[in-house]
Amino acid sequence: MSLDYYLYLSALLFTIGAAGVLIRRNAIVVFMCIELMLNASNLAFVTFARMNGSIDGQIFAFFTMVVAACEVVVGLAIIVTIYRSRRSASVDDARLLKL
Amino acid sequence: MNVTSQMLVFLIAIPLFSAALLLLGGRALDKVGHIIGTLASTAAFAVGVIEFLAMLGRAPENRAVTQPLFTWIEVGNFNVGATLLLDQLSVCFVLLITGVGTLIHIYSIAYMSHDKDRRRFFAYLNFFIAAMLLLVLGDSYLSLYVGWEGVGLASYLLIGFWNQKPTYATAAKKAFIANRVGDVGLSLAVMIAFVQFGSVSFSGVAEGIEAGQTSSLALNTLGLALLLAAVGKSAQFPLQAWLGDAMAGPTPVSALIHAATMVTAGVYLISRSHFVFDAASVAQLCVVIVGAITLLFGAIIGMAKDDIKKALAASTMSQIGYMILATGLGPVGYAFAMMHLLTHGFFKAGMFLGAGSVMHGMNDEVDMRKYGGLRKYMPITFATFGLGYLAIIGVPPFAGFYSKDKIIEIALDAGGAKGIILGSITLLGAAITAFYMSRVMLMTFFGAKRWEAGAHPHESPALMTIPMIVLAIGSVSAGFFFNMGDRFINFLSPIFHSGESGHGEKEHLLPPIVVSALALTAVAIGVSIAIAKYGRGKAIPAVAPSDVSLWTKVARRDLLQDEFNETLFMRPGQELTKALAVIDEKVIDGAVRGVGSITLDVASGLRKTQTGFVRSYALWITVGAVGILAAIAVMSL
Amino acid sequence: MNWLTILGLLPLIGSAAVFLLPREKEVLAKQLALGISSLVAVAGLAMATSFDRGVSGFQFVEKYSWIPAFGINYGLGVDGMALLLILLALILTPVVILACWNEAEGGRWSVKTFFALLLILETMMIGVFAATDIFLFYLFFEAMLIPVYFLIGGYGSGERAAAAVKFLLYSLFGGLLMLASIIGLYVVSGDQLGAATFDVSELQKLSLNNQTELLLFLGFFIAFAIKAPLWPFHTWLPDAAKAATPGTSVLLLGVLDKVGTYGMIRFCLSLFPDASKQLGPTIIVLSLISIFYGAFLAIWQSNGDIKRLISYTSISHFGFITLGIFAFTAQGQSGSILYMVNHGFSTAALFLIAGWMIARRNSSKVADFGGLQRVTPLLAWTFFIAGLSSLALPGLSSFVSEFLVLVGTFVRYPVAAVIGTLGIILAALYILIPVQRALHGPVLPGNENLKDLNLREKIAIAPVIALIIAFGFFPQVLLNVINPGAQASVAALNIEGDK
Amino acid sequence: MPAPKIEYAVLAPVLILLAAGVIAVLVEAFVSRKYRYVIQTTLSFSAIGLGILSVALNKDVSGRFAEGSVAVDGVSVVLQGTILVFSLLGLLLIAERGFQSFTAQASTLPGSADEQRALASGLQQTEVFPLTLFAIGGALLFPAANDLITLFVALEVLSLPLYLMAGLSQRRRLLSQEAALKYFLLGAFSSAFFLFGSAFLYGYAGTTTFEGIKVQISTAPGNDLFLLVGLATLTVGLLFKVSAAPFHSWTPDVYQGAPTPITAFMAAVTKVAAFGAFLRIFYATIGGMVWTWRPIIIVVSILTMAIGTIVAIAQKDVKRVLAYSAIAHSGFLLTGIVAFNKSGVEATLLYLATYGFTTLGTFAIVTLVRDAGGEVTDLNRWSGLGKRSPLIAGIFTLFLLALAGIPLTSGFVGKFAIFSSAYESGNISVVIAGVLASAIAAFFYIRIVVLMYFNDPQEDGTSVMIPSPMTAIAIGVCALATLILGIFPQPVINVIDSLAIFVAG
Repeated sequence: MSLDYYLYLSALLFTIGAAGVLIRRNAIVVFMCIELMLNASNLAFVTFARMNGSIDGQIFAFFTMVVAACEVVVGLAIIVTIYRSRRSASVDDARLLKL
Repeated sequence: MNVTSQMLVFLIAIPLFSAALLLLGGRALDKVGHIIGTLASTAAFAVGVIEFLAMLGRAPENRAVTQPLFTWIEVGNFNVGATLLLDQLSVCFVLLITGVGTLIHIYSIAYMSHDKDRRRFFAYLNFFIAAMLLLVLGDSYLSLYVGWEGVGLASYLLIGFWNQKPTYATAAKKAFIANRVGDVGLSLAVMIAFVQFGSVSFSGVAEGIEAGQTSSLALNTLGLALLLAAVGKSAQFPLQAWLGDAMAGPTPVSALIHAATMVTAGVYLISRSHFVFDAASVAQLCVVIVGAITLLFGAIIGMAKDDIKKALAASTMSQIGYMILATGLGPVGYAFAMMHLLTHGFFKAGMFLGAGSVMHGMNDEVDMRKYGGLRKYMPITFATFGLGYLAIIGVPPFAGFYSKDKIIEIALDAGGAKGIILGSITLLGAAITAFYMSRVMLMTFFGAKRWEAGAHPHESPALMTIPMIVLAIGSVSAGFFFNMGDRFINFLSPIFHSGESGHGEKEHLLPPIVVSALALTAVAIGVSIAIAKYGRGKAIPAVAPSDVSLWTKVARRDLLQDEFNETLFMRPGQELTKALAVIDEKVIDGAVRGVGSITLDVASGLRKTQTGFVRSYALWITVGAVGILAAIAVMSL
Repeated sequence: MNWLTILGLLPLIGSAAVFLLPREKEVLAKQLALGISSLVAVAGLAMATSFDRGVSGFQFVEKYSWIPAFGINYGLGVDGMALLLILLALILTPVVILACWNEAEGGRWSVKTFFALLLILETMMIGVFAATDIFLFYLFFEAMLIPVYFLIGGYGSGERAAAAVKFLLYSLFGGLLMLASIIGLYVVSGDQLGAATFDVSELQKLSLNNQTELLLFLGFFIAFAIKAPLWPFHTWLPDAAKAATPGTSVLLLGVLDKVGTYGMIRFCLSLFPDASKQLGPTIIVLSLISIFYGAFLAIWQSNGDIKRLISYTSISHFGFITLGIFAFTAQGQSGSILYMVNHGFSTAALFLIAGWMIARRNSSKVADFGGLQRVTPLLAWTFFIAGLSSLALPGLSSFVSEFLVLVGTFVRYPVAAVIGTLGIILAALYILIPVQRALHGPVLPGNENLKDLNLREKIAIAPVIALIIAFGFFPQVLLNVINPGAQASVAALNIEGDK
Repeated sequence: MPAPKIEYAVLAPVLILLAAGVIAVLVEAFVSRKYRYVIQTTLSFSAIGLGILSVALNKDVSGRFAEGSVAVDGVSVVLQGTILVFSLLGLLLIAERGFQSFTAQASTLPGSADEQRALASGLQQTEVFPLTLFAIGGALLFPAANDLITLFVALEVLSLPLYLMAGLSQRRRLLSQEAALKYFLLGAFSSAFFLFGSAFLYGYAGTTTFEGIKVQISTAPGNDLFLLVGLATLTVGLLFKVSAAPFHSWTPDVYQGAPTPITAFMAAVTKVAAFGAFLRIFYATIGGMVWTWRPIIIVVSILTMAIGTIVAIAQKDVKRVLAYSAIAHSGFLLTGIVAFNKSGVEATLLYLATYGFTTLGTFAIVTLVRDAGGEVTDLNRWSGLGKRSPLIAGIFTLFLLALAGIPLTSGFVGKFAIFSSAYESGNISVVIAGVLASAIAAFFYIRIVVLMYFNDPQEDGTSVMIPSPMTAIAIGVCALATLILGIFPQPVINVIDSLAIFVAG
């Protein structure tokens, strides 16, 4: 089981996440898909750390988790305000700004 | 050898200054305008006479006199000085222009007395005199060109003098445009001269030709260009359509410009460039052909015209055809052309003034069918017109006989088939001239009165008859005076070196006496036909009969010259203009506006991609990402 | 003593002064503007007297470094051609101010702004002809558009805003193409001459490979072909001339369009000799098309609008100028430069008089005028003389230049010269037809009581008519100034077979 | 393992700003509402003042600090200086008291009773200041980052506050919240790409430091799959931040929705920071791969210029027009990246400086044109502004001419520099596209000038506010800068030339 399979998995996770962002309508689910893409990169980082034998990758993974956490804070705050003013968290309702 | 004199510039300056004075003077000069104009013309005539006498005083070889004024244009080695040249050829013209001009000025005082714009008329006449003098006194083709177009402008102003009538304004415009077509030829000639000989002055070009610097092709093109110019100005075939309509101008104008001076400018140009035509045989042949065609063309139209002025105009066209024909017959022809030009100047101007006084009497009626039996009511006009008539048809003692006869003679001597054809054309022309001139005489002065109601012809005042009388005397004596001992030929020989070829010993197709006899028989035939048709109480219908031969109908419409010009140039021109206007609007401007509207459409199209859906933006980002991935993959292969 | 900067600054200060006047003091503003522009004209003539005629290089040269990083310096200098064009501008501006005394009424802004804009335009005109630094030239080339844009858009008539925008965008597009070429020059001069420079005389030393030279030449040439409207790029001119006040059209056609042809000589010929020679024949064809195209459309306009007619005649005249430039002969070059000056006066006269006719009859359709010769003889006469100078009647100034251009072209391209000479027949048509429609014929109803020229108008038009006639007989006065420069620029092209 | 050596003096600017941010949060929490505004403003202005001072001190520093994670060299000094100056001007707009740009209480429901109560109380929540300070801190760190980790962290520190600030507008809160949502989702989405890219770059180079990657590229130029994927996805993240063509869709909506001072801040500061990072990554790190990424950047640049200029013609809203003009200017800036030579770096820095001042100025003026219901951004209602208040209209025309690149304005100097650097590098296609784009751009800029000067004002209550001192200073400084940089750019060019060298070549 060479380490490349982990990379294929990470790439797969990334594309699933991206597809989720495009397809799903609910803001929370879209946001979760973005988190999935971030974790895919985490997996890639850890695999590369193992391949290169250096721990930089793992350090980077920590940072991504911290950043992901901050993003959750900010993201959910925005989604909640949208939900409270519109009573729906659907991404498609937000189309006042167009053309 | 060149003798300089300070007087030449006054020839031009006096009339020019007086024209400016009269024009700028405004209403204040109305009462005295005509006198200033006439004085200016007489002063110019006086200067001309003084110069002429001074010239006679000098030995033949240094008779030419020049007066350099200032360098006009000087760029690189294109150097044109504004210098004036008076030699034997130009002195004839100067005297003709100022002499006949002064007479016509006097005539106009009376003729235009009722017109409130008389001052402006005299201003234009003086401007014309000045321009014509500049034309004949210029020492280079370019200064000739200035006079050339100046004269064109003067004729435009004078033909369109009463331009409140639209037809007269169109006639003026038509004349100017036709002259402009000719001027194209002249400017091309100047360019060819500059390129071939590096100079545009007559002497420079002459030396260049003698030195043989150029190819015959260049010389022939130069000759043809000069011919085109002459044709434009002297209303020769094919640019003759404007002369008929030019009669819209007052009669003194027709007398001065369209009989004596301007229309002969073409003959002057060809004679002045004799060194070109002598060396360019093809061009010379064309000159002869043009002369012959116009000769017949004018004569035929003359027969069909009922308007007295249009008839005289057609006859002028035909007589100038004679002169052009003569200039095309080699060195000897120039002198005879010149002589015919001078004599024609006398009798044609006289006849036009006669026609003017007839119209004056018949309150401006021009249709000869409304005249008849006027000889008793206008004796002096009848006498002077009659003498002119006798001169033009070439009755021996009168001027026309000497000059036209010589032209017929040298036409016959042109040698071989060419001589016979030309000779017969000139003889046929003489016959037709005799016919239509007699027709004019008979319809106007003889036969039953066909006046309109309220017409009571009376003799013209003295101011009009005196010039007519002087001109009549001229048309009687001029021929004899010029011909005595070939005085005129010898006077001009240094210019045209016609002396060496010795007009005497050349072998003749027919001895001179036989030629004169032939000419007289032709004239007799013409006169008798005219008398048969119009004389002895024949009833001349007041309205032109319509059941006439096709030939007469066509001749009445000026041999369809206007229709020809319109269908060939005017109408296609107008269509092209309309088409170009549409193209400019639709295609070019449309293209510019099109670019604008396309960008706007693309803009609103692209604007719609901004749907407002977050997911579509995300889609754009993914598409972009995939695009870049693919690009990098491709780039790195 | 840097004449040019002072000459340039005077109108600018003047325009500021005029602008600061209170809004309702209109007459004072006009008088002030007239005073300043006449003062500048006198100063210009004084400068001209101390111009040395024999030398072909730049005189009154000033050079101060401005942005050394880009090698840009504030370089001014005039040779014969530039001096005459500046003098043309200096003479025309007071004439325009005097002639358009009450033309600024219908504008969106106050009258004083109109005259302030005119004075700013005068500074730009001086600047654009005096600049020897290409960047400075480009600066004035673009900045010149703004006052004209506001003059047309604010004070014109008809759909003036659209015409103003079309004019601005067309010239701006041309300017940007030129910017691309300037950048190219800047970079190439950086490589070849060590320090990147914009000085015209320095840049002449560049040796460019054929392909880049062609590209750079096209950038400059198209910009100038738009400015001096050559055939395909001309559609903005009739609209702008129709919409603008006659005074603005005089400056637009009389001086601003000359920047195009001036640029062709100053920059296209001197910086890109090989490309000019290579494209010479094509440009000759374009000029001939311009001559005939402009003439035919002018004839067509004789049953349309008189201002559009005059602008089409100018397109035809510009065809002659470019024909002269790209014939590469001494006569052609001097002829085209002289033509620029003469055309300035003849178009100025035509436009001013047309403006007065329109002001009197307040309609600009040629058909509405009729029989003016009877009603207003002086107006009719000045229009007639201006028309004659436009159809190049010998004895008037335009004939000398047109003839020199044709002779110059004949030396190198005889066929083109013959075709060009045919143009003078059309010239006669497009002047005499409107003259007949407007001046001759019976007096149309509505024209009976038109007033003739008043004193102000006479004073305005008299110098222009006088100059037209004077330069007809004594063109050598101008040619002495033009010849050294023209001959030098043709010699620089070192083409064989030059007369 | 010795303790990591942190050179505090060199990192002072970033640290000052972030510390000020923290203090601002504390102030926000503890100080009573009445004094909060005064303290926050003084705190922020003094923080930026100190920041500028410390950057000036770093003038001749050039090296890698904080264990190689931050590179402070001439380029970063210039960038940080420009960022701080623009943040100062942006803050002037944000701190504007004359008219309320920000909602009293962000958490209240739009149109609800307690929203009215919060507004009535007149007391303004001032959490916008800490957010701004954090954003500035992130912006300062982003171009100076020398390590993938610091780069990612700086990106997030810069972007997250902006997502929130976009939602704080007082008028039309729904639009503002929608803008925040869009900006957040798309921002997070693109930073995911960015992260994925840096992961693969790390995988290829074995180290996250830029010089490590540079050495790896120069030694093993093999077209390694990891390198290619990493490069591609990293560029996507960066291009999004710079609002380049295919990734630009967020810009118009966010610029329109966000409160105008924040839009001004975003347009100027984030663009400078993003292009700073662009320069460092593309010039100093993956320079070796220039033959791979240059054609892509050329295509993107031409696409951006085209979309930016063409779509702007069809816009009806002032802020959207200026958003598309910002996109177009990103296109022009990308030509600086394409140039890939020393004059390219200088030209980009110069263009950023000139462009920043003009954009800030334009948005500042947009805040002034208001009616009873807040800002008027519909173009048709701007007609006749020239008559209503000639001074403001005059300055706005000056800014528009600068954006269009008319000579004698700073825009022209920037454009001239960047186009000549692109020409020098032989990429003439980009220059031609740039020239054509500016021709089209000229059209819609002049359309606004025509609207202001050649139409009559409609009587619909639109009026131009008399700006309070703060906005007046901001507009004045921007206008002056636009003119001076246009007429006498020489001193600024000298400064940039001397500093425009990356650390270790």
